[in-house]
Amino acid sequence: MSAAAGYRSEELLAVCIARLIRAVPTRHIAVGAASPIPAAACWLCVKQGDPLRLSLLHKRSGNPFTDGSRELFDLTGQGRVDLFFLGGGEIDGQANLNLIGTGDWPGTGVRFPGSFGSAFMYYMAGRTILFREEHSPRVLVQRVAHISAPGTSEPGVYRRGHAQALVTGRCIFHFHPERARFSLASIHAGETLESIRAMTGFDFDVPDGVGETPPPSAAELALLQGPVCDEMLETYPEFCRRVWGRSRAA
Amino acid sequence: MSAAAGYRSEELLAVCIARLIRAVPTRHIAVGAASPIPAAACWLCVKQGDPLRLSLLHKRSGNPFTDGSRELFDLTGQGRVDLFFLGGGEIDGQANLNLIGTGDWPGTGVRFPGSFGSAFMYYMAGRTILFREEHSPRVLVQRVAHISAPGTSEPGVYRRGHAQALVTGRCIFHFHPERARFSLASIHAGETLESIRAMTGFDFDVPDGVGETPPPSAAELALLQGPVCDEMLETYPEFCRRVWGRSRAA
Amino acid sequence: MTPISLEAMAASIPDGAMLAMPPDNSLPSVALAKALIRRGARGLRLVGVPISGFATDILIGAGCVSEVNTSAVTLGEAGFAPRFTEALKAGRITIRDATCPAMHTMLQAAEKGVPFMPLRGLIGSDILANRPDWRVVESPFPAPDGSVEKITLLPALHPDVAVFHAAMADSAGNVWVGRRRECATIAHASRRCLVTVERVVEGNFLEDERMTPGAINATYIEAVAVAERGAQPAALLDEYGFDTECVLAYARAAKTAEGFAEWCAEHVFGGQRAAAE
Amino acid sequence: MTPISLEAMAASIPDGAMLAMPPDNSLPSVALAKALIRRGARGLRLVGVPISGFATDILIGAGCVSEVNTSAVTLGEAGFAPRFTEALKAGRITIRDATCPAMHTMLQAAEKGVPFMPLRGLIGSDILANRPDWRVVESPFPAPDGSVEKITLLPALHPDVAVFHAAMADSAGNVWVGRRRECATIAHASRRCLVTVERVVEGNFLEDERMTPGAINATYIEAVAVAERGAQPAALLDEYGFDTECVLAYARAAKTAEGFAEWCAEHVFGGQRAAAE
Repeated sequence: MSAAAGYRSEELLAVCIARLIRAVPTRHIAVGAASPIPAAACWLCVKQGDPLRLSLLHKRSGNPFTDGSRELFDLTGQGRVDLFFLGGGEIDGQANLNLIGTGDWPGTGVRFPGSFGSAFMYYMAGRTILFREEHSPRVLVQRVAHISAPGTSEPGVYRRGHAQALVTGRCIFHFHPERARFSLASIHAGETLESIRAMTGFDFDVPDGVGETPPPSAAELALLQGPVCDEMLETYPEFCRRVWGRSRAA
Repeated sequence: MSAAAGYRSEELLAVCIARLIRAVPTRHIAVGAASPIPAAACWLCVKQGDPLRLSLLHKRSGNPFTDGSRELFDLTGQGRVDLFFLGGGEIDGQANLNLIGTGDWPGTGVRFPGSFGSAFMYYMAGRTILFREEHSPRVLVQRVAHISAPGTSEPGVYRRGHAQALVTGRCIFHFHPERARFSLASIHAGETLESIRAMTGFDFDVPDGVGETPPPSAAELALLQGPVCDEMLETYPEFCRRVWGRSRAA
Repeated sequence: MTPISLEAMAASIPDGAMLAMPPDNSLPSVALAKALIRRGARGLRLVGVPISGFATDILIGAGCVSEVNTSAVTLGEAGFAPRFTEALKAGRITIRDATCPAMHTMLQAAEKGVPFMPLRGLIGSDILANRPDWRVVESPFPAPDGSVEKITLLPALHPDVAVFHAAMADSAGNVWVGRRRECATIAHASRRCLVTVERVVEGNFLEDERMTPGAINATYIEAVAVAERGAQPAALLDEYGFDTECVLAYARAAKTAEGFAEWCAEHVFGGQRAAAE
Repeated sequence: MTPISLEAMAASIPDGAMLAMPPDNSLPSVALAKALIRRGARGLRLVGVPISGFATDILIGAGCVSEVNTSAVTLGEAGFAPRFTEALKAGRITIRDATCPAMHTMLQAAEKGVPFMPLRGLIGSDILANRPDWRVVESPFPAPDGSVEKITLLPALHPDVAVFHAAMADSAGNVWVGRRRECATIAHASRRCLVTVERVVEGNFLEDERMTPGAINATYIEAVAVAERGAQPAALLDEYGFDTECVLAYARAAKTAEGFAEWCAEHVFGGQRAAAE
């Protein structure tokens, strides 16, 4: 499908995320151990000329952190991170994230790698874009088996931000923390409301006039395949090889 | 007096402190913003061959702290500092220290510079040697006007160490935290029990057989005037000029 | 400062010790992990700083580990850590799940000599529900909006041994870790600190204003052992990069116990014999 | 990164601002303190990191300061800080006395984005008795001997502006402070960070493994101004030493208000005119 459309799925998702970034004034984004697609989206914004500061946790040369690996969390605790990215082995309709596993605690069914910084970053970043390429009833569930990080918090718990949106391989949802529910925002080419419903384990709202996700423009694709890939080769060599067929010069 | 005896008062006091250091197994001494005499005592122990580690807060080149000025306090919190030095504008018979001032809080009579790290170091170092050259009823008082750091602590307060001794220009006292009292340990040449009593504002115990403080040996004096002074010239230029008439090469 | 041998360093770590080890982007001593496998260490309790990587997976695979206290165990781009996952399923190891800043906070509390430190976030997470050692309290200070804030206090974590791979040691026993200051934190927080290094250089980093900010004072360092390329397949600052091919090959091999055993025979035991020749 | 002028930097600090300033052994921006005197700043609230020195005394002498939150105000070997002492006696300034690790702890709490951090010591000191903003609680974790431990919680301290003098800034706006990491702490803890530097150099410290451990990321830095010998009479790392003669002369002059005024005319106002010629 994507190949026929003249772009790769990873490129569409990076463009979707870049548009969500640009929808809200954003000065500083931190990218943690997330998938390379959010990193590509951030670089796309930068290459489009946005005056964004990027702090890339896994960048090796020129890594922005000079106070050890705690600096990302301190920085976020200070309120200096406007946007962070998170995913999850399971994500439910209240935007709870499970990075632990299924079955009994601590993941006697499928065990995921672990929660990383999610149980802090999700509360303390200005907002979070959730990203998970796989959109299936096993990932997008009614209720996560275990909560690594909750989508909303009770009164009395300090919380600076919530999920802005959830981007998957099939659609984009927006999140509404006041009612702890997702609403469908746009549907990627080749999907329908019915196919989304069938592949989503949680209930969500469907506003009037939900349309198709606009495809990447030629300019966006050119940036992704050129200068964005250049920036990502060191940190994500596997991704760049797989998606763009490029390797780093020795 | 001291000049006639062939040594300077500062030299006697440094030697007194060095002997107190060596009286207890000591691996690591931190020296803060104290008088240069304790620093000279530490260097004397090192030059006498003790396998001591010295962390000198105010050393400029080769300063031991690479984690900022909090590292001294973190290090002490970890229990890695066996000995620290403190003084005080007032010191009382319970080893309470006043680095704040006299008169009402915060020192409407005489205002001292402030408490520095005393309200932490006095509890958390393995032990503390108190040092105050001036030995007079205005410094050694029955009860300090304000407590920067208390000589003993109530149960339930974490405390690792107490004062080992108080070294003054007239004598040496040992401190006994279990009864929160000083006892006279030795009397410097030229003083008597009566003169000490007259110049001390607090009560203290006098064990049998308190003798005269032994003078510095020729070897100790040679070390002080040579290699110890060499080590101190950068950090304490005024002191080295005044006591030993030496200045740093330009 | 006289370096000891890698095998002597491994021998000095008793079975059951709690080891703080940084992950693959932060100077892990893979060389010492391999030496611990060769000595047949058992019952090690590993602390992720703040997550765990390749070295943790091979130690688990070799049966050296009883417990992992960490925020994640991962091979990064090479995916899930296969021996960790298998051992957890089989019940051979216990995991105490945390979140990255909680690991940093518990280690910093030990560094500062305080019994606990607070951390925001956490409340509403099942991580907290499964950490009986963490305590939710009401902050005695009002929240920014004036209300009463609930917050979690985490106890100080004092590992028995901090283990990492530094670029260099100097004549005075100071080690240089550059920007990887989490290595300093675990050196400060742990009772002992054992460091493998690429090389030993003359001089004293603390006398050099350019070197001292990335140095850890010898005060904290019990012993140094030279292990060239001792972080591999992880990266070492600007000296060598992450060996993706090697980790991908490991991830494939270690899917089964047999594959892991073969990998170990070649890369843990064989490598040593080759190096000794 | 385009440096601004020293006078523009001073103008950007409003009257009444809370300024965190390191003391004489830790990269104070004496140059910016003098510029604040020239601009006639009023009501500044100074935070010692963790103590206060020469720059604090001249700002107090010039009437720029209403409050000092610190562990000590001292001229080191040159003795008591004369203008501080005089202003305190005259009731023109308020002092909030602390102890060094308490200052670090309050700033680190702000750095970590937590509302408070605990600190041992303190209990039984009149410092605590005079700090209604500090709270003694029972630790929910047992003391090493199993008993209930009383411990003090200190609130996060968020200065409005961190001010210090770095050796260098680079093209990207990062600054280099070497081992003086307390400057990084106040940069992290404060809402704004203004830095004077000896010089601006080409390149990016974060790309250089040797420079990056002593660098503070431009993320935290609002502006840089070039001020050669801007820490003087305090020292700057290995670049220049502490000018004992200068501070002794100051201490003698500043014993009286008249002497201080003459010193200021020469060293604060005169120096500027001379430099402008």
